[in-house]
Amino acid sequence: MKILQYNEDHDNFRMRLRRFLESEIMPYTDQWEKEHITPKWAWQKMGREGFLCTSVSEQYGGLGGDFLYSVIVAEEMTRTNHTGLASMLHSDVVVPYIQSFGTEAQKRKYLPGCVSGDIITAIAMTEPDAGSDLASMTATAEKSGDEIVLNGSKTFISNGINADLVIVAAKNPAVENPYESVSLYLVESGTPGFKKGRHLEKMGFHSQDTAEMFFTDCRIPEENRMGSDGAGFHMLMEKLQQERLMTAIGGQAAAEYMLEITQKFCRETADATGKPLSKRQAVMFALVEMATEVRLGRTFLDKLIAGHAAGEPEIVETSMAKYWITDLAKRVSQQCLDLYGDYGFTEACPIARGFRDIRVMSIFAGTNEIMKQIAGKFMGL
Amino acid sequence: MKILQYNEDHDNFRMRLRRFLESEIMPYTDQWEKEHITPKWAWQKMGREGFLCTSVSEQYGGLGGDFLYSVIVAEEMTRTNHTGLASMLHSDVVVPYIQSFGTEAQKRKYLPGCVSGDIITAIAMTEPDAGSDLASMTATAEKSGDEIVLNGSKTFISNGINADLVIVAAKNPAVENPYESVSLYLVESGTPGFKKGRHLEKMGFHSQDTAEMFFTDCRIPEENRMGSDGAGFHMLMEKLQQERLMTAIGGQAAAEYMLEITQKFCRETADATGKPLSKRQAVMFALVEMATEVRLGRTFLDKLIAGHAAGEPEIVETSMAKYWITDLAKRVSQQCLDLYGDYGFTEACPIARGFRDIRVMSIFAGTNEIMKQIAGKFMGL
Amino acid sequence: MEFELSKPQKEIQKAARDFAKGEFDKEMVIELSKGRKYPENVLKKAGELGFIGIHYPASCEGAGMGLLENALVAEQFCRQDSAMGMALLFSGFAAECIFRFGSNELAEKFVLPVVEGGSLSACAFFETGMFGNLASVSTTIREDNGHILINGEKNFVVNGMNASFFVVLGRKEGENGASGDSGDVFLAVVEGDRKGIRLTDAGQTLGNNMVSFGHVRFDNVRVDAGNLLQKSGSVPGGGPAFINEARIQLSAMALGTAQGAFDRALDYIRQREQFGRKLARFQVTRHKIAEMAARIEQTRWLVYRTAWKFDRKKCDAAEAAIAKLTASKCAMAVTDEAVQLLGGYGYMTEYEVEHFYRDAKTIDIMMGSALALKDAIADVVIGKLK
Amino acid sequence: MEFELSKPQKEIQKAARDFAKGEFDKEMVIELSKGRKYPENVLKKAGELGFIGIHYPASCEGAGMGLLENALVAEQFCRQDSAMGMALLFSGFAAECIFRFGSNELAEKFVLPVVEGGSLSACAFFETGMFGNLASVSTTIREDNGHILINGEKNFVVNGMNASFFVVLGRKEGENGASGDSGDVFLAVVEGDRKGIRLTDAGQTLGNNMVSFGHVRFDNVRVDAGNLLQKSGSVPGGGPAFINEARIQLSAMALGTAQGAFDRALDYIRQREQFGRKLARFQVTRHKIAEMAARIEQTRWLVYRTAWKFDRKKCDAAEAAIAKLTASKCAMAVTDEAVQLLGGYGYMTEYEVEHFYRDAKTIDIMMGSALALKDAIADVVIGKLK
Repeated sequence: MKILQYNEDHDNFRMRLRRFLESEIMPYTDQWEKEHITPKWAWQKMGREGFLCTSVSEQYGGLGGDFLYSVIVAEEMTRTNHTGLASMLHSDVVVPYIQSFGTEAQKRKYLPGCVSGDIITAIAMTEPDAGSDLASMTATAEKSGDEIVLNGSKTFISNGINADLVIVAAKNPAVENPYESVSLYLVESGTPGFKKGRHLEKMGFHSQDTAEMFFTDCRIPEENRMGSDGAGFHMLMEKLQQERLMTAIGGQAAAEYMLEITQKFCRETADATGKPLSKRQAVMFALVEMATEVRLGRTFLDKLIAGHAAGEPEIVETSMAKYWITDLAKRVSQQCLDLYGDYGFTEACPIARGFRDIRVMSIFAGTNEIMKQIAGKFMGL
Repeated sequence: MKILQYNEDHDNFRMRLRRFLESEIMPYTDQWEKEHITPKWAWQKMGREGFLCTSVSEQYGGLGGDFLYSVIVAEEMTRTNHTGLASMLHSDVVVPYIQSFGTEAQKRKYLPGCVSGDIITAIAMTEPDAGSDLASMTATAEKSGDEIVLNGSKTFISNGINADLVIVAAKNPAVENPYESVSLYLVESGTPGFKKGRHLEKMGFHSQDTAEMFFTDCRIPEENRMGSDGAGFHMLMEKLQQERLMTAIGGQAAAEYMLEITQKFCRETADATGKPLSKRQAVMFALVEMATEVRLGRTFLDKLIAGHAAGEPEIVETSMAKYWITDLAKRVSQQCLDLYGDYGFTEACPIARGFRDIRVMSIFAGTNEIMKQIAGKFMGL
Repeated sequence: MEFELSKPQKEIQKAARDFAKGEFDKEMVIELSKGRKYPENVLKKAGELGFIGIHYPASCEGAGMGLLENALVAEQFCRQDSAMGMALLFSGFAAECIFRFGSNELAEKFVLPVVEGGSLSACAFFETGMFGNLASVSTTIREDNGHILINGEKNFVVNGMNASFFVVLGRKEGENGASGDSGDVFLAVVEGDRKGIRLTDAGQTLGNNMVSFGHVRFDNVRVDAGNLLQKSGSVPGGGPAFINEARIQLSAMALGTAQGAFDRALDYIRQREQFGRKLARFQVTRHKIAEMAARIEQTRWLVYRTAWKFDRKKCDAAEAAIAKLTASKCAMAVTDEAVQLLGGYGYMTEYEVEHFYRDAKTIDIMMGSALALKDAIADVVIGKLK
Repeated sequence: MEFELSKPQKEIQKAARDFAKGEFDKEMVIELSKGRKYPENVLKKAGELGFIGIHYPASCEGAGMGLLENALVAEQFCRQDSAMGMALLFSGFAAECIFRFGSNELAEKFVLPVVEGGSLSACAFFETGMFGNLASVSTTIREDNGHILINGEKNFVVNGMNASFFVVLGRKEGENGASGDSGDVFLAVVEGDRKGIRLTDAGQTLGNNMVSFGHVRFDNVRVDAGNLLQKSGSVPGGGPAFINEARIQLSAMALGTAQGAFDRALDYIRQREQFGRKLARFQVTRHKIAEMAARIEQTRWLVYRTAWKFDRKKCDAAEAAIAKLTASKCAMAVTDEAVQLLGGYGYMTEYEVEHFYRDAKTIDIMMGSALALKDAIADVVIGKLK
């Protein structure tokens, strides 16, 4: 039995995307990894072909596709073994804020560019002294006439250098309760007082630009606020669900991809006696054990995806999936490298990049410890 | 979303069974555990109420229920925290051989008694020097006139003492190929030359009778053979699928049951400061981690059950489920005991029995290592 | 540095091994365990040969050696049989408190019979709800006219049903009750035959089947004031000193239990054939053996070193807890794998490893399961925070 | 038994720690790693101060100490920085083969420059398809008129691109080719500047970023017949003796890498606040620290003991493999958890632990990943079967 019902349109879309990525994107990814950034033309190409923001409705230039299109893009992007063209972040994490909470004017202004790839988006939540603890954020947004004045700094902002449009979370200092003081604002790149900081160097995600952001008396029109004043925390909480689910989907796809190529390697590589590695009992068992856990993750995830697509969000199980699957993907990256033996020393081994890239998934979108805390809380423990 | 579609009849059946077990069975289980056997009247009571062999068709006195009835009985039996009334073995492992391979005469002769609980069944495959390696079996069945003469010994036979009817696997010594030499025979208790050996003492499964069996020039009519001559190995292979799936179902139900009562214990037990154990972060995380893996197992298993019920057996995933879920249940038994602390020293702690009982599930129905070997083989490794 | 046992230590090791091989009859172990009977005859012999209390001072007729030597005996006994080894080693459990913290008179009176193998002692520390946190003890010790009065209830007391004396952890009350701080926590020796003691059998145990577990109630139990141990305060790293000693002893028992299960599994896979080949020829079986061997090797030198440090009074609560955590997890993993390697036989009583597995779990829980141990380790390693 | 480092050993430990603290500049490490540059200046200083080849004989200007002392240096260097520590310790990797199995002349000629910190050596053992099984070597060594000729290709040779000499594992051919049995396997020293050597950069590495990895082809490379090491046969337990030595060295590097990541994680959780509390106050954080500490403690005494046994020529292949297995798994677990504890910072280059994690994985793979190690352990532990 199949839990997810992909139809023919989905399948065609997937094949078209896969061919596009193979011919237009994958030839460049090694270079982007070295350059530590992905050029804007790649985003635009993705957009022109209709692979960005598939869920944006047709009136704003999107496909108006269901959630399975997002899943397909996330899965196929994983197979490019690079992270720079962070379409999942853009299409399924950041832009949905505009779709859900934006005014009609904001939607008209920004969504078509998001779909076409001319506007790359980012979301600025995390601050240097507040990781998963959003309530302790210190960036401020104060009203001054018709404008909002932003002050503060953000860090670990993915797409931080490329971003043309940033959703910034900031607090109204006049409101004490942290859960009622945060609002979200749309800030365009180039706005005076908004400076992009260092391009941060990191273990992996090399083709992806992660940066600090600084706001110093940065003035934006009040109409750039999304949703009602002080509703930011709740908006974040609502959208974090999908972000976590997308992270689980990315982790699952990565685990499947790494296992697939490692299994191929073990089948096709013979040891000195001419026997394929996969016929060694210990290698076979390692592959079976990984495959088992990968399939467990997939089944659990598919059920969650089906529920999410049907509008039945599951906080406990989404938290569980995020932590368990990203940890699984990490274990798979470690164990696959073992099977490569000496081949695993260099980046020529495709798992080497996976090993570096996957490690952050247990940390971002709320650390896996936070996931367990949330699950425990909602289980009534 | 729900993967399995239980209807109202299923739910009513489950509730009726649960009440029956609570009032008629559970008051006696501690005693049976001490006596190391379960009395035949308990089997008969189960049978009279329609809880044995739910899949046997109505013409032989059964319910003619679908596979979900078997799942329900397996799950509810687990909640009795004893193993003596091994209805799963009887109803869903042994009797199905008669249902699938028995002649009409055999069915008429035995099935009604199996359903009513007057006939308790067992299957004798394993031999002292051949555990999971069925091909190396040495018990023989030789034709002598209209009769078959059985010789050899079997061990680890569950229901071995109580059994009224035993399916015995034996080889025709004239056929060399082990895969073509095995046939299955129905042997009634009391047949001359058939002796039940020692009631084996073991770590757990105390209310369950496990025994050796000896066949010395044991003569049975040839019509007691099931299926065609030499087809035994293939019959075993076919039916082992369901046995393994049932084992996974039992393991899953046990893991869920142990976690449920441990979670209750941790919620309701306060430490010296008055704080419930479940509010300790390390306890909470341990419960969340177990709950996550238990739900992963459940989802994977439900999908397999749905496929099995729909006649889509999945050899690879059944093997995976059998090994992963029984190992999970074992880990859960170990970790739950940790949370009980000193309470876990004695059998008054319900997890103590679970800890002893669950340990054999990674071994029987094919060890978990055999499961990985099968999965690897069918994955083409 | 001399990373090796000394010659006398190796001799003790060998003597313990020989004794265990000679005296621990497999059938006897199974029979006694089934009946929940203490192996009194074996204890008597072990006492006569000096194996009981090898680390007790000469003044109590002990051998005056260290905890390391006791660990060697524990390892070899439990290697031969985990249930028998535990029973013998628990015979004087907590008697250490008396000679370490009590007067010489007290030590002679109580410890001597233990060394001779004729008397069992019991460690009555734990109470409902304590969950490893000894500071939360609620049993009280009150001075009363040259005597002391004990009130409270202890649970799951090892040897609880047949101990000749208890070492009781309690909170000493002054005239205005207890102050509640940890300086109040004391130990007292209570003779098993005193009035006001009520024993309730804790019932059939999961493992450690020759030893009784009892719930022990003390209702105004009056003992001599001299029975209060005066030096029973804290040690660096927190917790009464005996907890560290007991954890190290348990780690040695766990080590031996692991080794014993490993020995049997190795024998089995070298003999047994499946699919026409010795089990020992399958790579996955070989790797299991390799992992078990590696785990035991890691544990052995850690346990020895921790006992050695304890003997030099340099072992803190974190080190003792690390030894217990490491060794009990090793015992669980190795006995579990041994059961698996033996397959159906692993589950059968007569093949022994099944009770090694249950005994390993008992050790794993005793004197703090993993959670309590990690709390103890972190307290020392992280230390005070600003 | 004296389960403790001696005073001189503690002094070496401290000197190594002080040197590393003083010389391993964090920014320099990041810069050199980014550019894949060897830390030549630091090597020179380390050589001058006697840290390179502390276990080499005095005849090669080494300090004449044991592998244990070398392990202490490795641990402290890698603790301060895993990438720098590995680079320095690999400087003379396999030079051990020369003084252990070669002539004095050979040792003086090749090992001396290594000790002085001016020359890198390379261990050219592994070939495509070998997967840890050295017996399957296909490179040939042929005698030819007072010279020997080397033919074959070695992969992922550490220091491959900038070694002044290679220690090459090959199969010695007689007139009728090689017999194929393990007695044929020999080592030869090949100067890096010989004709017929072709180097190919293996490219950017996952970890160990200051060290080059090269594929090295030998096409009829002719060296002096004296460059053949005559005593390079097998040791008890199988495999060339250097494999054991290298595995123990790697286990010490792994231990230091784990300790270094642990130090940083402990600092971080003691400083950093989340949800209004220090991270160090959360029980789960505390337990992670406890587990890391326990793991390191287990590993440390096993590594020391194994090195100590090696120095007494009593270490077999299983023990060396157990040390490597234990220590590299410890390093993986601890560095992984350190990354997690630091959260987003753990992923950032400037917070260092990210490269400890990558370096740990490199150690984990090097000289046999877990599968090869378990094969080696099982071979000894299970032994011959009937």
